[in-house]
Amino acid sequence: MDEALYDRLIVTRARKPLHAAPLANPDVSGEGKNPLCGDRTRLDIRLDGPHIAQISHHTRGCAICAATADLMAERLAGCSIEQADALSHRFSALLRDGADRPRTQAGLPELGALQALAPVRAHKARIRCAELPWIALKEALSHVRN
Amino acid sequence: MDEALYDRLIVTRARKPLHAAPLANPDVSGEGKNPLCGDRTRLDIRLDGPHIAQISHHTRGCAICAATADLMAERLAGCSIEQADALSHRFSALLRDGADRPRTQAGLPELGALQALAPVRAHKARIRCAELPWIALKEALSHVRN
Amino acid sequence: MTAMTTTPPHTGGFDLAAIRAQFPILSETVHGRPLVFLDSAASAQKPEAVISAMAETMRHQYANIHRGLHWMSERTTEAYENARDLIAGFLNAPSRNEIIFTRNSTEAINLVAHSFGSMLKPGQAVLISEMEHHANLIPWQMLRDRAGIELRVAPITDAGDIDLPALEALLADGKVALVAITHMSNVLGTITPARQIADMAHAAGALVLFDGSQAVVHHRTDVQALGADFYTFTGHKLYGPTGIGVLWARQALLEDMPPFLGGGDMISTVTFEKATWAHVPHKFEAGTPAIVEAIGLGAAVSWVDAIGFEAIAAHEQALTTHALARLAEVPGLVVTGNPACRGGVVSFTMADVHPHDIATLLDRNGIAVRAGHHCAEPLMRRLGLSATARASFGIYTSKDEIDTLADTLVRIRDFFV
Amino acid sequence: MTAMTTTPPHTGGFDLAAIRAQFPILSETVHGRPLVFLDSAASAQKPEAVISAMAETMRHQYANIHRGLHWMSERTTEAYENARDLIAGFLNAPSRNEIIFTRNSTEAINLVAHSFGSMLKPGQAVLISEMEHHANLIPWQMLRDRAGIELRVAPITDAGDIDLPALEALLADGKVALVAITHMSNVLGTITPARQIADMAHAAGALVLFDGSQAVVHHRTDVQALGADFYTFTGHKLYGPTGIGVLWARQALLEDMPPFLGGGDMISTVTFEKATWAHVPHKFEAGTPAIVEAIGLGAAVSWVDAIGFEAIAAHEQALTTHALARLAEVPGLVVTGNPACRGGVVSFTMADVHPHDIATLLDRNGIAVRAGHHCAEPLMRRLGLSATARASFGIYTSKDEIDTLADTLVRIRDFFV
Ligand SMILES: Cc1ncc(COP(=O)(O)O)c(C=O)c1O
Ligand SMILES: Cc1ncc(COP(=O)(O)O)c(C=O)c1O
Repeated sequence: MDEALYDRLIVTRARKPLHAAPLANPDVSGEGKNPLCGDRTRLDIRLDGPHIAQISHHTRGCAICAATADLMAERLAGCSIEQADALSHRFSALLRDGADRPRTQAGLPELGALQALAPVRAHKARIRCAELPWIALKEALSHVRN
Repeated sequence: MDEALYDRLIVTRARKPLHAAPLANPDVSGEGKNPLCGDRTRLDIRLDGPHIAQISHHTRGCAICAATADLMAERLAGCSIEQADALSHRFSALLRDGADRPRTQAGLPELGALQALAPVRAHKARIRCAELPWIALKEALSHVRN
Repeated sequence: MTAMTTTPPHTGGFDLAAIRAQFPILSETVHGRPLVFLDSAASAQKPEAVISAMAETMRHQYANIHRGLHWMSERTTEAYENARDLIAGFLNAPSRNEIIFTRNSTEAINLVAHSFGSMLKPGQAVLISEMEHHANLIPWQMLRDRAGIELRVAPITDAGDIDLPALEALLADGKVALVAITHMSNVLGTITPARQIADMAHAAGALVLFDGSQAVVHHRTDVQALGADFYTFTGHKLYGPTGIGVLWARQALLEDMPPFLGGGDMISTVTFEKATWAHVPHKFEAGTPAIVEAIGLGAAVSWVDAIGFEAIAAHEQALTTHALARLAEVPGLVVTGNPACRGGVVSFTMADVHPHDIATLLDRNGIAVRAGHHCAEPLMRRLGLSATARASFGIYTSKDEIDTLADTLVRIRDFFV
Repeated sequence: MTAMTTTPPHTGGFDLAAIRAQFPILSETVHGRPLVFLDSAASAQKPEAVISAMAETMRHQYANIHRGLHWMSERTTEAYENARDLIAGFLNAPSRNEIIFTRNSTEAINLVAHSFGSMLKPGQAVLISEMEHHANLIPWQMLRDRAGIELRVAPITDAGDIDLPALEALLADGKVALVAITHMSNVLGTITPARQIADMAHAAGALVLFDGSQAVVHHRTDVQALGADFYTFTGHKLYGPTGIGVLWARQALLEDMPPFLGGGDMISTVTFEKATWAHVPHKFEAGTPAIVEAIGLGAAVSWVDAIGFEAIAAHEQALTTHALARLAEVPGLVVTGNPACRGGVVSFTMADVHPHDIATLLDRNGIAVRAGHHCAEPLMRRLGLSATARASFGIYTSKDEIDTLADTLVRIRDFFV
């Protein structure tokens, strides 16, 4: 089909997520909902000091949303909260500003496999699908600070 | 100027009406108002049995309205109430249907000088100006019947 | 798209190629593919007759209406009021005075909810159904909260029809003042038995409003034969402009109802203390109306009437039958609902592919469908779904386009599974 | 009209002939004479840029907005939301979220009267002026009758200006919650001292709404510099389409206000029991908006901005000065009002000729003016008049046209006296 938008990785991770196993006793959790389509992602995080030790998601949504959640969980495991924030900004820049604006990337950590979502940029209405897990993340991390 | 619409007769009668002298002790009266422009005509009628003996109008309005009121008063003096009704229909036909539709004219009395208003037909928004005195007439005659 | 323009006419007198040629947008390409526009239920495309009626009005004969004594104003007033006549004819309304121009169906329903609604009292109820568009739900919720009336909801069957015995039961206590029901569901395609509903409502002392937004597009509408008291539709779904809709209501009702919006053109006389209202329809048309859009809507109904609803309904029925057959062949695809009578709207889900992904992947192939809750969240909940994909058909839709849809859905499914 | 197209530009950079050439309707004839359109205050003519922005949208890139995941819908959404950006820029609004699309100015004011008005309580007051258009009077009368608030009316001076000391006195008891005043009178041409009025209102704890229907056409509008809380205007007077208007309001106010119309696109989540609202501006835009008209209005403000308000204001000021001088020479003619600051609108009466006769006879000569109460009956009563004739000027009006008007008025007068 359309390799440009639906990378094989996206389809695979949406169908068979690797980081969706329930996490017992999470330290913090967060949820993202898109009332327009009913999609939702729930994130559970176990912390190790200022680091994300373990992270799992439960997503009911489209392939873009589900794959993002899974790749995000993968990328964030072991990151510091600061790094997670930075990745969130970088991912947002990938979708909103165009990936290659050097100004938005300087000093930010690598997105890695999350780069597969870059083509979503061309589909404005789908950007929020890829952002939903990050909204859940933001909510979860807000609990850490308080 | 525009002879087609503003016959010299219309302008003259609007400026110097011949039937606008106040009538003492009228038997019936009627009023027509156009809220859109504030124009109004008041009619006073003295009856002689089923006939209109004397009729006068007080008009604050445009030339079309004022001249119609004056020419109407002139034409109606001496008419029976039935004839007045018939003239009203005929005048309405002149403005609304086109003057020369024989069907609307059969058996109706002659309009006489009121024919000068025929060109108003082409100016839809002005038709109500020429109708205002007839609305006052209708109200006045409704009092006769009750 | 050349393949399509050589498709032979479906029915006697219905020349699809000639009709398609009147829609400039149908020659566009999307992502390098010919546009296959299967989203007419959201908003239809416009024929050149409508586009140029609007453009030519603005180019050659335009001024504000009603209050002008000059030629341009008188001619524009005539054109605007002529549109009212055309729409009265289109709905078989007893009087032209019963046609109120609004922005869309939504505003038409809100007008009724505000104006007629202001005459309702606590203890009275409005009855809607489970399959309403938000446009025929939220205004009644807002009225409920404003006026303390009750809002009742008639259930639907699993097939997607109004549950008529249940509806009748909800009417039984005589408290329902108004039944407000869609004449065709924008999700299920269900064409509701309007006459039967009207008879039930009237027998219970209620008035009835039909939301005709979807229905007027697909078959001839006769508000008298339907026994309607209120009927609403929206121009942009009827091949007409945006920014224009219609409320029809029986004249006696309109005369009893207070005005909704205040302003110029809807008054008779005004002082600072008090205003008196103009006659209907003007009482309900405050301010400068959507003049050019009303003229465009007049052109749209003339254009539709010239093709004729017999031909349109036959064409769309054939398309829908074909679509249901072809979609049944797509592995994992489930059509939403199976109503007794269906217009040219088919919603569906696919086991392993989210509706959003379906819509995006179809779009990559030039095919436009909707995905989401279709402004009918409570219906989605009733169906146990959070979203569907929806293909909808119009006068210009071809069998080839439906084949393209079905073939592409098979490929999408293969890609995902 | 050939004479006119050779008129040299008035001011540096303002090429009148080039501007007129962009309005197809200005080449029309009426009763065999070239059209002289002096009725722009009722509704302006449309430049080709606006007409073709609308037609080309419908021909090449159209679908319903916001809810679509397909290309046509995404592009149309962008175009619609881009129009919001353009209008935010046009008004110098702090945020694009503060721009609400309505049908016209009338609906914008009604929206405020319903939504903001629902938060007022008996004991509070709304203050308008004696020179308001019915659009900024009736909605407040209706609110008064609905909510039991008080409606106060600030007087005008004999010259036709707002009586500021009287206005201040009416604010003194602190009961006024909202001052709703026109930014430019459609009858007298008065441009009101909006900033001063805003300061007075705020000092007395009141908010302020300006009806900018006439004002936005003639000079640059900066809602922040004006100190406005609400500002409304209407597309069709700004060389834009019918069916589209704008409410601007400060975001914090919009967020506090309940929605006005209910339906699709203005909700966040919906159950049968309850709906929650979308963020502004969407909370106030229920149903399918006037999509093509918003795009057309965007084209209109871009077009106006490209010419520039400096040039427009200079041109119109010159025209108005010229008109006042030429009309002063017509025997028996009296210009209505003599305000301190006047936009391109001149009302007048003639001793022996009724305004309706003036308008009809001008029309026979191809000249379009308005006659009547101009939807300002209480103002007419204040002026002791029942009607006036009104000539109004736009970007495309020429001095020659004003000369034609004055010359024809002299002939009309001769004919009547
Ligand atoms: C000062 C003023 N306010 C409000 C309006 C109403 O505008 P609209 O009819 O477009 O709503 C007008 C024009 O008619 C006007 O001149
Ligand atoms: C059944 C139904 N009712 C109402 C509406 C609302 O129409 P509009 O958005 O034009 O007001 C729609 C379309 O969106 C619809 O499908």
